[in-house]
Amino acid sequence: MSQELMFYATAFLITVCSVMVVTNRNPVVSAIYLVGDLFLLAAVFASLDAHFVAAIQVLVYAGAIVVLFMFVIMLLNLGPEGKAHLRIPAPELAVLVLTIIGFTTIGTLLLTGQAPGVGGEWSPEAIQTNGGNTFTIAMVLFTKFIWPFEISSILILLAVIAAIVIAKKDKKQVVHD
Amino acid sequence: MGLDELLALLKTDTAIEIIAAVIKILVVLVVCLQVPPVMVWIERRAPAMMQRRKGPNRVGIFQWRLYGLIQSLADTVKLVFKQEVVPRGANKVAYHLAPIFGVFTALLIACAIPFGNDLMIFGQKIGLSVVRLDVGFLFILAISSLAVYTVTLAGWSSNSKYALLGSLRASAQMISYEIPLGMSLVPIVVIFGTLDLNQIVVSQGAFPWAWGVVRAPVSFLLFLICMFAETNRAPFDLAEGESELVAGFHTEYNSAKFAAFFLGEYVSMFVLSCLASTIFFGGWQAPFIPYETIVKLVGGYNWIAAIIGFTVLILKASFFMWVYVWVRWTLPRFRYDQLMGLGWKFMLPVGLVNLLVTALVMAALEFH
Amino acid sequence: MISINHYLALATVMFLCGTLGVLFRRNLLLVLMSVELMLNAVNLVFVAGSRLVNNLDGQIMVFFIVTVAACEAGVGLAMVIALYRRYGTVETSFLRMLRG
Amino acid sequence: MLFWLILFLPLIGAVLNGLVLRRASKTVSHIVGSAALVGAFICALLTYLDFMRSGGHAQVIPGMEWIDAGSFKAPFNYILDRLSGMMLLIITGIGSLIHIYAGGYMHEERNTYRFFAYLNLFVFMMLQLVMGDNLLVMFIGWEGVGLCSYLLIGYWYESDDNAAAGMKAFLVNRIGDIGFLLGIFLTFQTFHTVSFSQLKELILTAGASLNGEQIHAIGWITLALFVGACGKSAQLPLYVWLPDAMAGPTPVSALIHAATMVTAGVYMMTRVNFLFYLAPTTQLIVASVGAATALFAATIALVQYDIKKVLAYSTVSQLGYMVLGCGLGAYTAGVFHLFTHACFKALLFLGAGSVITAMHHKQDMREMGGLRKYMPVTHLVMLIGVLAIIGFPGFSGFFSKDEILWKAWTAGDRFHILWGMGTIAAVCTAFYMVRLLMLTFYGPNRSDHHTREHLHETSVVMWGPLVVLALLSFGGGYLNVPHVIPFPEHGLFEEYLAPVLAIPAQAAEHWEHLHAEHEAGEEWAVMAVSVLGMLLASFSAIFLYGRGFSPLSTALATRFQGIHRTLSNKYYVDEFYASAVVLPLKDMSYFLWKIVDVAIIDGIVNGVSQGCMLVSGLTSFRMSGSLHRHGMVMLVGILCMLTVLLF
Repeated sequence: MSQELMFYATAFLITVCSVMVVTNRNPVVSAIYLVGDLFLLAAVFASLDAHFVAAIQVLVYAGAIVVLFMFVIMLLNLGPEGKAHLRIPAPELAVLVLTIIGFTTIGTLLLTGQAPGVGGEWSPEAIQTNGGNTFTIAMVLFTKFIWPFEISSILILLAVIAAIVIAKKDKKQVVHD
Repeated sequence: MGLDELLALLKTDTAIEIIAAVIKILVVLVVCLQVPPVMVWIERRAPAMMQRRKGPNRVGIFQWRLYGLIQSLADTVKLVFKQEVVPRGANKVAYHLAPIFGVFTALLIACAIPFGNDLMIFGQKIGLSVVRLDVGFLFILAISSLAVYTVTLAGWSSNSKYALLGSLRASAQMISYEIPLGMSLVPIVVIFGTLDLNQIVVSQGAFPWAWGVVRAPVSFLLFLICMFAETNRAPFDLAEGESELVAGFHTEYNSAKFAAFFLGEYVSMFVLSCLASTIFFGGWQAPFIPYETIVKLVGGYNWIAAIIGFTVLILKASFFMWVYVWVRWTLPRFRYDQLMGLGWKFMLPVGLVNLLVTALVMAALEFH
Repeated sequence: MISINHYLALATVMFLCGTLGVLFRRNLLLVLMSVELMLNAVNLVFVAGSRLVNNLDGQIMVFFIVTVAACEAGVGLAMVIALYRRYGTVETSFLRMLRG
Repeated sequence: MLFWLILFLPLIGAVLNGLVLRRASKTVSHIVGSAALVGAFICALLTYLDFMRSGGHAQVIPGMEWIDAGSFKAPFNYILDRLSGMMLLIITGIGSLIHIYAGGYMHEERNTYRFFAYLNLFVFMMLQLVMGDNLLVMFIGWEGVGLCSYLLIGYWYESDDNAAAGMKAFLVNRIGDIGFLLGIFLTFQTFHTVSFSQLKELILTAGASLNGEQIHAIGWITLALFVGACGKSAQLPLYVWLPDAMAGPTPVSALIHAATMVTAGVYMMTRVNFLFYLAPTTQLIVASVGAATALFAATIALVQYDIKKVLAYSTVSQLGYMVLGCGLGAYTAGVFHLFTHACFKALLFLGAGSVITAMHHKQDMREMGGLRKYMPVTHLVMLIGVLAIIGFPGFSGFFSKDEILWKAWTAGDRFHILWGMGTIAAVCTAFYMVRLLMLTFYGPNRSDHHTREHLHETSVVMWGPLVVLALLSFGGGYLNVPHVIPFPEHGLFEEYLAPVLAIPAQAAEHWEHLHAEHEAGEEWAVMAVSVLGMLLASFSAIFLYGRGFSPLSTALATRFQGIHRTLSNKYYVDEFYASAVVLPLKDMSYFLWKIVDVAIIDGIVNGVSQGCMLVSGLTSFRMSGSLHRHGMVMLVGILCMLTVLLF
């Protein structure tokens, strides 16, 4: 019971935060809500027995990515968003369509139920006996997913280089042409 | 409901769990909140001692001066009763959120630090940390990465140039030093093979030659440097370089919120000191006397052994707190590019090499 | 026990919020943040799915998604900075170089 | 463990020298380079003794998995048998001596870390080549030594000529490598394995069950492998790179282009001798090419003036002997000559190197003469080397060369011509080697005043290794004494190498003559012919050049001007290749570049893109450039797809 209460409370807060992220005019406040969103999501992950992913979620998303966003916002010293200069085609229609799709999906999802933990190799108990969530994830990651893992390390290296190259100040470049 | 029923209810597992949790939270909270006043006092008396002067020693209760210990109380009272001034153009939410966030993250980390071995009370096993996580290590890294927001939010929301510059500096510094911090801790995970902090303490044992500092000395040095950088303490206190930025990110803060920053800073210093003791110096293990021996010595009373362990941990952490103060009054401040260079060009490569060497050694040991 | 579908519903909400953000926000940084929101919705689906079928592959996918998201954020923000340097704005209304 | 040390000590030396000790002094790089090799030699010696004590049976040492694709397996396995064991000792032993010597030779260089790094790397690669248990690992070594050879030939890369010589060696070797690769492919296609030990077992146990198709394939395999051997061992059409390779430092010439790398072809053919035994036609080609090369190179060497060029052509000629031996099926003789040649040719090259050092890097023999007085030790060891190479009775070359000639004589009537060519080549060898000795060490000194003042014996670092090599050059021959000569032990080497050689049953008849009994008198006669020819040539050389250039020698050169010029210009082979191969290739490349690549391929690519631009230009007015509109359109697209997928 308490677990369900916790989930619905968290879900409600996540919904509120998500809405605030996209509707708030001020980028910094949006970022703060995004942090809240990610933090709460980590809690949801933990409730799904995914402790490692939850930790990673906070560590990387909240601790690094959003900090980077904040940092850039502060660096560019961005104020609240100005008035629209561009007409977006048929916004009402898009919102309508998306909302209809959303409600249909959510409705269908909520009406049908699917209990967690059917069959499968790694039930929470199996993971516990195998040496814990982190251990088991590491085991799977470094055996079955070793190549994707290595490739992702190359991806990160590339991203680092790309970020440096792109953001580096080009002395020859004319500012504000 | 009669008294008997109430007692029976108290003896159920859930009740014991809840009561234990409340006690643990209280202990951690009380200890952590006692740190800043003492530290404020030490930080004024210690340099006075080093510089052969007296330091604050006047404030006392009637004739008991207590070496000026009451000075902290007086300062707190002053700060709390000051008028609150919120700068114009400040973002209210972020402005009020920032100091709270600082205290919040510091206390959250404190939750994961084990201050004693598992206790058996009424047939129930209770881990002596507020939350017993099997990913405690990751939890600490994750939460400590959130500490940046305090600085960032405070600097940005104050609507002041000095604060913004200070917070830019501080956030870049904290992001940069988080990487070597993580790098310095990974070898520990490799060596002890667990992310559970209490497990790490247990496997270090009571004898100093098996402690983390002996097994991973490079890690310890890196961690020590990162400790200073992460808490924005001297010699890495560029974020509040008073000669350049007035007071950095908390320039525009005063009264109770300023006190909250103080609180957050000292608590996080304390928590990191506890962490250093836990990871590198055997945590609650008393040197040379194994836990089992202590339990035997006190006649099998687990809880007395736990209190001894707790005291040992506090003593070890106090040593690091002293190091903080000591370093602050010994080393000059870094220049900003030097700081970044140290982080990226020295600490990170050293951390990586350290990790590699540790992994190789562990592999070799396992091989044999 | 909470039905897995409720988690999926939550993910749907987050994903729709993200989509709307991408479609209607004019600040490039917010567009990127909305993308992060969408990615997180996907993460939630993966973790929930992983719990549903008791298979860890989903959680590992999250691990990879987080990696990719970090790369995306790094490169994306670098581009935002470069754009700001060149055009002095990060509002998409002003960035219309692809106009035919 | 010791075995891995042999392999990896040179690599460690190379890494240390090349990457770590780049700022170290010459002495340090010399010591590191030599220590790696001496260490490897000691390990090799211990391994070898252990191996022989346990009976000397071939063993495969498993290393690391490498390629494992379906039925194709090529692990890093290493083979230790009598052949590779011997090569191990030659490479590390002579390699150590040359490394020590090189320290003295390279003394005037500014820094030598690069030199010793390459040299150590070369030894590592050479060990890969000889120890590899399958053709692919051998190929790695094969290419590796080629690379090191290229790097070392062009060591003084500031000069264009040296760089060009390196390039030439590399390119000519490529032709051979294609042959080798084709051989590998064909081997795998035919036998589904490239491992030597498996191949040998397969061929020997298959017995008569090899069908005609397979025998046919073996013919092609051996031919392809022989093309590879031609490239590496500098045989007739592909020998042109070796004389030019003398541009490298002399220790390199001694180690790579005389003692070890160039014998790789011979080694490889011996390694797969069971295949070659099954292909008599290939064997005939091999023998003919070998004999022709021996004679051809020997005649060119007659008139060269550059001391290293003479030795280079001599090397080509001696390699011809080895190949001839292999072609005759007398692999023992070929490998034995490889061994003795490694000793005395390394000795001769190093001796020449000493002379060149003393002469301040002048290599022209017309400026030398009378060096005996100044460099007595060098003179003595060079004398031993010359006696060994010309086959003076009692010295090592006599035994090994004679064995090959005798096998040629007994191979059958149609092989008598090969014997004739070999004998004439031996006579030529005697002439030009004695000529070299005379022009360098005897007669009046023809150098200029400045050079003469500084003539002196080299340091012990340089002549020490020479003395060791001289002992080997003298004594090495007694390992394989022919049966007719009264001596306590006969044919030790033949006995030693017997387990490596395996004539498959179905080819036994064809090779019967190898073990046939012959009259002692016949063998004495064959021996006498070559010894007499050798003595005659030596004395005429002494007569012509003993006191510098005698008038008669000049007169002969003028009288037979046409021949002399042809020989001096090396039969115009380089010029022929330039006009027949290089120029057409250049023209074709130009055609491919300008017409095929620029006009056709680029034209198509650019045309497509221009077409796209043209077409998109027609529609691009609909592009608003708005991110949101793009997003919206994308969303609509996704929704359409979802609809299709769902219903």
